[in-house]
Amino acid sequence: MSVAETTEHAPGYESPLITGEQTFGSISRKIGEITERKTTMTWLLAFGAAGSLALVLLGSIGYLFYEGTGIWGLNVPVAWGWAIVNFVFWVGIGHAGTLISAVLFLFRQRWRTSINRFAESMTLFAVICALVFPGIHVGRVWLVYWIFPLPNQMGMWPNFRSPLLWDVFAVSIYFTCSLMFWYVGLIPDLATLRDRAVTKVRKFVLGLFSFGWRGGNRQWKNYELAYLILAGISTPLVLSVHSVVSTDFATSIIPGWHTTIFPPYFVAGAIFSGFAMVMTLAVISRKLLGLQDFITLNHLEKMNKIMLVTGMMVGYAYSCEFFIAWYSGSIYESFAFINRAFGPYAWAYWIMVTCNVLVPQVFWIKRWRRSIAVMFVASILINVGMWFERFVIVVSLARDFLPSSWDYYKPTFWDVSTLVGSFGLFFTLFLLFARFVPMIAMSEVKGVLPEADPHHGGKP
Amino acid sequence: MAQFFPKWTNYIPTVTAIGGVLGLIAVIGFVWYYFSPEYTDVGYRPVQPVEYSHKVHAGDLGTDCRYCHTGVERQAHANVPPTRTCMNCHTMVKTDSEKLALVRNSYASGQPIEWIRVHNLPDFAYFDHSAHINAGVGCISCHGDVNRMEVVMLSEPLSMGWCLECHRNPDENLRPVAEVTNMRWENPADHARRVAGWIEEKQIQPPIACSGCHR
Amino acid sequence: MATATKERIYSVLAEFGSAGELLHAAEKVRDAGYKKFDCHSPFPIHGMDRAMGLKRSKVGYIAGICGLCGGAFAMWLQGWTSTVDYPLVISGKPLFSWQAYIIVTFGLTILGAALGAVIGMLVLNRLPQWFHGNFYSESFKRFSDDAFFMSIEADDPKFDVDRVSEFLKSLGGRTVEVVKGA
Amino acid sequence: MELKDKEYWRSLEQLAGTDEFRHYLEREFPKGTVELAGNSWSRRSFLTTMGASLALAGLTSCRRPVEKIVPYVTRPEEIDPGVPNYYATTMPLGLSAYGVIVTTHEGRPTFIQGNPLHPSSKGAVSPIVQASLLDLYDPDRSRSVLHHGKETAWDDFVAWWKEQYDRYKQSGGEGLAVLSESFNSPTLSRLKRRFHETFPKAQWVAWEPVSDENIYKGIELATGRVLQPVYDFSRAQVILALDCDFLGTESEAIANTVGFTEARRVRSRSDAMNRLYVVEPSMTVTGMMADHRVAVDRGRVGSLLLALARVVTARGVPIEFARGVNRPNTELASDFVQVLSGDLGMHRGECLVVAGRAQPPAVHAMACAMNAALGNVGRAVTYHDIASLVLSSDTDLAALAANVEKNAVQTLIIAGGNPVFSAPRDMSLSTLLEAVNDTVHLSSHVDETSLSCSWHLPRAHYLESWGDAQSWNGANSVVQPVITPLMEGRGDVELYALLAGGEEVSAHDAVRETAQPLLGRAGFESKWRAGLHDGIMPGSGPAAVVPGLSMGELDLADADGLILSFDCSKHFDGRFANNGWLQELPDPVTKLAWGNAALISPKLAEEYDLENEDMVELDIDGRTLEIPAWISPGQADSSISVALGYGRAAAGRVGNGVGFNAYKLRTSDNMWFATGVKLRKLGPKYSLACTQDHGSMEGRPIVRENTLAGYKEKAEFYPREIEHPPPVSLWDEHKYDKGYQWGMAIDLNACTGCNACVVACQAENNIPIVGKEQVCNGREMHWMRIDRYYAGDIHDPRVLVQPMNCQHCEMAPCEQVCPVAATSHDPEGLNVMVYNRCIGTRYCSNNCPYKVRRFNFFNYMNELPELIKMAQNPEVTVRFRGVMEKCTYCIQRISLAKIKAKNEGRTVTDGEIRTACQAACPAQAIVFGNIGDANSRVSQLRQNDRRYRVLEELNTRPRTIYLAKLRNPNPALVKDTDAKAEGGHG
Repeated sequence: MSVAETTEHAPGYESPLITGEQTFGSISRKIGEITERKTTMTWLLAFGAAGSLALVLLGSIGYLFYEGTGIWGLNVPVAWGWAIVNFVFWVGIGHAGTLISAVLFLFRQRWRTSINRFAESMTLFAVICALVFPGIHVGRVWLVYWIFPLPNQMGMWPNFRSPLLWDVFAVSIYFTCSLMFWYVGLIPDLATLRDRAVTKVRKFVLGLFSFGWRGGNRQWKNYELAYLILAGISTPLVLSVHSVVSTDFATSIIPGWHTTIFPPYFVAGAIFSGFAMVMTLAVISRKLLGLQDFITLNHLEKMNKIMLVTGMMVGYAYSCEFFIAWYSGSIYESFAFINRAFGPYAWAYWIMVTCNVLVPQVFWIKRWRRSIAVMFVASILINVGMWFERFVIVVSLARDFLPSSWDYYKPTFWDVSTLVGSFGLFFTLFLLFARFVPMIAMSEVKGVLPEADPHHGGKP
Repeated sequence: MAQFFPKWTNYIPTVTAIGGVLGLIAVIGFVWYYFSPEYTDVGYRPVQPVEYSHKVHAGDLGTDCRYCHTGVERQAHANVPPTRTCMNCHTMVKTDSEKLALVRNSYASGQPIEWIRVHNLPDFAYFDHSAHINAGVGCISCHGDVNRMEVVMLSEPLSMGWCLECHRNPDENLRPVAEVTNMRWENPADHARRVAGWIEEKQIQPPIACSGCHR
Repeated sequence: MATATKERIYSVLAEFGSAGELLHAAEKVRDAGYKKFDCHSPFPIHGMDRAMGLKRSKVGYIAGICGLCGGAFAMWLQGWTSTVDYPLVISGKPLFSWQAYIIVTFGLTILGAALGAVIGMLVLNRLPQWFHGNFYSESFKRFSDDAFFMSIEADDPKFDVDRVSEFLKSLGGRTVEVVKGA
Repeated sequence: MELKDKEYWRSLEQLAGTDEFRHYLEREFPKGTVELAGNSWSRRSFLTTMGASLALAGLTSCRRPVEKIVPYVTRPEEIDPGVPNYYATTMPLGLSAYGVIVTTHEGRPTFIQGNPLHPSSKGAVSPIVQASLLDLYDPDRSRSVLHHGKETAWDDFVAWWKEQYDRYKQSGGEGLAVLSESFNSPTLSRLKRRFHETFPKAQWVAWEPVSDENIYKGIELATGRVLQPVYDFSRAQVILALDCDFLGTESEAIANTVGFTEARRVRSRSDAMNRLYVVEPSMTVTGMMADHRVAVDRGRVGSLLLALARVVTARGVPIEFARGVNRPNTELASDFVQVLSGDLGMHRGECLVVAGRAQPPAVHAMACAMNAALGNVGRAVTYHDIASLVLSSDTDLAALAANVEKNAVQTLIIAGGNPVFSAPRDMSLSTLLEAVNDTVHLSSHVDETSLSCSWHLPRAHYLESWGDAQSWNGANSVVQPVITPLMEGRGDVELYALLAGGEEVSAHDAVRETAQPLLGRAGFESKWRAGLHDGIMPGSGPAAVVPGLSMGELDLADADGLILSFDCSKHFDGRFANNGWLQELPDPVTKLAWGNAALISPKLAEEYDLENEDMVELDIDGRTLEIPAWISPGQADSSISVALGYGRAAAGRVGNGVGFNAYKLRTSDNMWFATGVKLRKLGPKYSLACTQDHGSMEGRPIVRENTLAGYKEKAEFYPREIEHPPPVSLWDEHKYDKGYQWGMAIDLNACTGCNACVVACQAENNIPIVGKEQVCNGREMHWMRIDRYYAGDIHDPRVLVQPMNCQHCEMAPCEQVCPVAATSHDPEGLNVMVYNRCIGTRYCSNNCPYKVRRFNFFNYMNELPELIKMAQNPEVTVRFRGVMEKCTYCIQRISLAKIKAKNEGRTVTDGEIRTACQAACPAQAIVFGNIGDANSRVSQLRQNDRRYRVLEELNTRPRTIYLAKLRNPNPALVKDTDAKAEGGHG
């Protein structure tokens, strides 16, 4: 850490991707040990906390199934509430992972190697949290399988024109692909752990999951291409997923929803919030697990830059919405946006603007960009802001065309417990991952060491 | 680590792959057959409180369905006959038959006989007998060869898909209205031509849209 | 290591000092006309394919075909269900609203391609393959840590334990080991 | 013998005999009482999840649960299972009688519509008439005779009464008193006469908390005779309503609405239209229809009328009293008075002045004189001498109370009514009853009065009992039961006969006996049967009389200060408080459901710094009431209004503790309004269930209107429709050109916002009652709602109402977003909602621009007691939890009509299908039919140049079109803001 903290470098000079004089061996050791050493107290405590929150989610869902969606604050006109807000929020979080692992991979951004593993994992867990909501928010959960095109005695098929159906496909496919991407990347590292393993159990389990990987170049050849392809198709996928999610709103006719800017704006927002979440986790775990040499300040700084950019994209989208609302000349649209900023939900709107547009501006300043404290706080604020963005959008329902049907949406205890619970689920999964799976893609990091280059004259 | 897994483990992937595919097919087939109303419902033949034989009455004696199930051509429901109807004959015939004890009691006491429903549509599906009868759909199309049944049995799945089949192309199930209760009716050679005629004349267009059956 | 009786030889394994050395060794082995040999390294080594004289991977074709199948299936399913099997008037729109079907089609294309790529990779790599001769070697396991191995397998037509061992030594293998096992 | 061939009423009795039914009754009658539907989660069971397992039955491949078919033993020929029967009967309410036609399924009454042959209903219903159906199935109705709270049998009471009867016969009825409701029934008055013959010394008092006593007193004051006024609004071009909600809460509102809208209906630009002037303390249904409205508190209406009379007289139409009363000329709304007097003068013989029941007799006398002077008597108003009228009398009640006080009453029989709850508080009745040895109370519920009486007798519902009633013009109609009493109840006729004759008499015979002389011996049987069939007896009522005026002394005390006025609520005097349909029905003006409030004007609110839902204390010399305030634009600034009939303590599970009891402030000297009210703001807020939070249209062209004059110039309406590009679709639109194409047209010019359609829809379509908490959460289930918007100056607003139900858009936004195609279009242009396909994503509701879809957030139907489930319409699926629902254009009626037509080898004729809302509507504002047929009424209305589609610019192509509203203001009074009113909206 000390090294990185002080590293100042002339423009154009690419500072070392990882610090601390690492060798191939030291990498396998440092990363491997994390999963091998004895379970720490901190981990147990954290896991206990997260786990009990996850149980809160379970309880809330149980009660929901028993009573019906009425336990939430929903009403007509606001027939969608926090469930959908949380869904969109979590899906958004997921995006950073795929972006880092796929898009940056294609752009040959080699610094990604240090963070892509747990960014990907975070994607998986976020998407799992997201997938919970479309499932439970429907009125008759026991029939939710009807949205899949299964032959049945009714002779009925789903309606493929429905954005909600697109969601189901897009998100579940996104999950499957991310899972495969993640696992494929994991195979060589599992092999490494396997080969370090001493106990029989570890030998068996790791052996089993590493598929008997031998790191032969004949395998690497197919492996690399497959990985490249996955990266290649994940890129349009990740861009499409949140675009599709945005169509839930964009294809409707509700003022404030019916907006063509949504797809790009949602994707930008997703990456924005995703990076914020990665940042939060990275800052914590590099400290707790002593990964400062692998996740260096340079990595964090690069992520902060991306947050700054995406944050401003989102800000641009907000202002653009207003302009279009006015320019469209539609009284409903203009009312909807004035209502957002000054109506009953103005408080939510201004929280959103502050957190998403103003907060990231601190990253203009290099010192703050490289300050752990600043970026940690900022990342959390940004996540709050992005949650509120979705909230603001969903509750535009409260005031649409006919004033006679206007109403106000108030969350209930169960809305809150479900949201909190979903965080519990997320962190539970993340802690399990941090305990048992190599946090950093060892084979990839080795690949970016100078010694990895066959033409590197370097010492053995 | 030396060799940890024995050699045969290398066959596991192949085996599981093949097994998985076959298993999947098996499961689909299983659900397809066993979970379908054809399997779960068709053949439902509950024991009725009174040992009434449609075979004897409708088949051998050739009683017209509408003698007991009145009103089918006028109304949605086909009436289950009141005890009175049984007694119309059984005050004269088989007046002391054991089987008829319950019927006589019911008639005397005024306590209705509790028949067990065989042909049952869910509450959200509205079937109208009169519409079908007047279009010329024979009883047999939905109720099967009742005239051969000692105990009434569900002979068709009565599932939505099944209804739709006929609503989409009813031709085979159409006949002259006079013949609807005829259990031995065979479609004549010129069936197709006559069907065309009826469809034209009676404007038979079975609804496919939801509103046809759901209210 | 070679201890127990009636063991069979699986391969000859040579460790090299660095990615570079392994690369050069590979070229030699290739030129020597060996077919069944492989280079094991903790990470893919740039240029190794040419060095070993390997052809391009076929994973791409598999993925492509699977992707196309996925897409075609999706479009067919959506079209057939909503125009042929049960046409329903929805919002007064055409029965075959292909614009609306694009998204699912795209999704299944991606899914097909992804599955194709992964399964293709596994099949071509004969994975999972939990048992392999090289695993008899104690030192071999370091390939996943920081070691670079060259292995020439016993069922190579030109295989001969001594000649191969010699040859690998001559290529600069730090240690050369004959891998035996039951 | 009628009873004989109506055997089949017993079908339900059979059911009532089964154990399940008993069990239900037990289970449904815990002493601890909670709101039926709604928030009592404790009573919700696992049935929902059971529903799940049933829904999955196909999957779990288990056999379906065994179902029993229970046929009749001997099927009565009237009954075809599943085929509804229709019976004509009559609903008596106070002095009114509403002829109705009751739909029954297997003997269960399920729907009520007006009897077109009946002069008081003319084929339409009011919310109360429609909702009275639910009372029949009210599980809280008392189920047995109680003596000192202990269950006994009718026989015990009869035995007891026989003793009393003999005793009092000796004494000539000394110490015997009857307190009955007022009624207009030949049989009842015959029995009453008989009672007096038997007990000459006995006292019989008729009293109602909400009565038209003032009207009759006023007419007596003017003419010296007690006469029944009958209005024919269709013959009045200019109408002045003085604190008279003749379209809403006044008696005979149905007939009034029919007549009024007839004279207001505008078919083409050449049509004329009546003009309505309204003077009232608080906004009412009538006030919302007004062309000119002045908010004047109840105490000053008289002096305004006086001022008017003076001007009219001055203009050469001498009005008897105008000089008579010696009072200063008031300056109240002088320009209004000037213009109005001119208008009345110009329409002599075709105008009408009506005053409300809350106005003192003097005002009615003046109105009567005015009508006489303006030559309206015999035209728009006729007077009839109704023999069998038994009027309510406050003075008699006071006398009775006095007698009780000096222990002159040993036995008091309270035949109906709930005086302990509703009697003026200065004669604390509950304590008085203690003093009486024996008190008998006949009542449908064990209510406040029953609790302080020694005997309680269960009273039969009018659908369960024989009786008769005369409509306001004397036409005689029979109340015939359509079902045997579900509880132990007996009708008034039985009781009266018992009282008068000392023995039990079949009500049916008693009624026939009355009818004999009326119909005449000759061919009685056929006339009687015809009468039963038509719901109205052959031979009309007494001819109109033209009374001479003999003005008595009028005293007009002009009130001042803050005035509290009592209004009759949608529960009438509170007797319908346990009716869930009515409780959940939003007030036509305030849109408040489940409770009442103290209505105040925006100005008053400012003065006392009050907001909606602030608790306030009303204090009338010592008597206080704490009640939440509600700001109601159009309220007179000096006036506070509170609806009577709320805050019941013993109404039943639905009505208990709903709202606040205004009777607490009512004393015999201020029956309808109290002066010198002290208003005090209290700390806390109280949450009221309002179904419409926002009253402004925000300048959007939702309800569009124009003045008649403006319309005659040019067919354009305000707010102007939004400019939008031509509505072109990106795809080839679906063609709806074959077969029936259903559509609806709603004439906003006719609609009064009376809510009859809302209740009718609820009855027809098994719409659940969700309770206050759910309504507060914005989850009311009404498929049809009536939107109410204010326009113009908030201190003198115009009010616009708009029935809003599913618009059946041809390009319905709701459909494309449903992932499971649970809502789609059928070839006849209906936007169909398939409950069983719905998985409840609620996306359709979000995407509905009209927000007419309703979601079952809980399993509301399982909440209902089995008894109430009997009211359900078997032709409509009962919806379960997690399912979306909405208006279907009464698809069940459409399907049945289509099948019927097809079976008869014809096509459905125009008007053959009437939706429930259409059937109920007294204004005939709703027309439904086949827009594919160019000659159908609805098609023609779609050609009308007043037609427009709501939110047309969205290109959803609604099948429901609206006809713009027209007002007919007097040019002399038009403010610029009114006519070109865009700016005014919002």
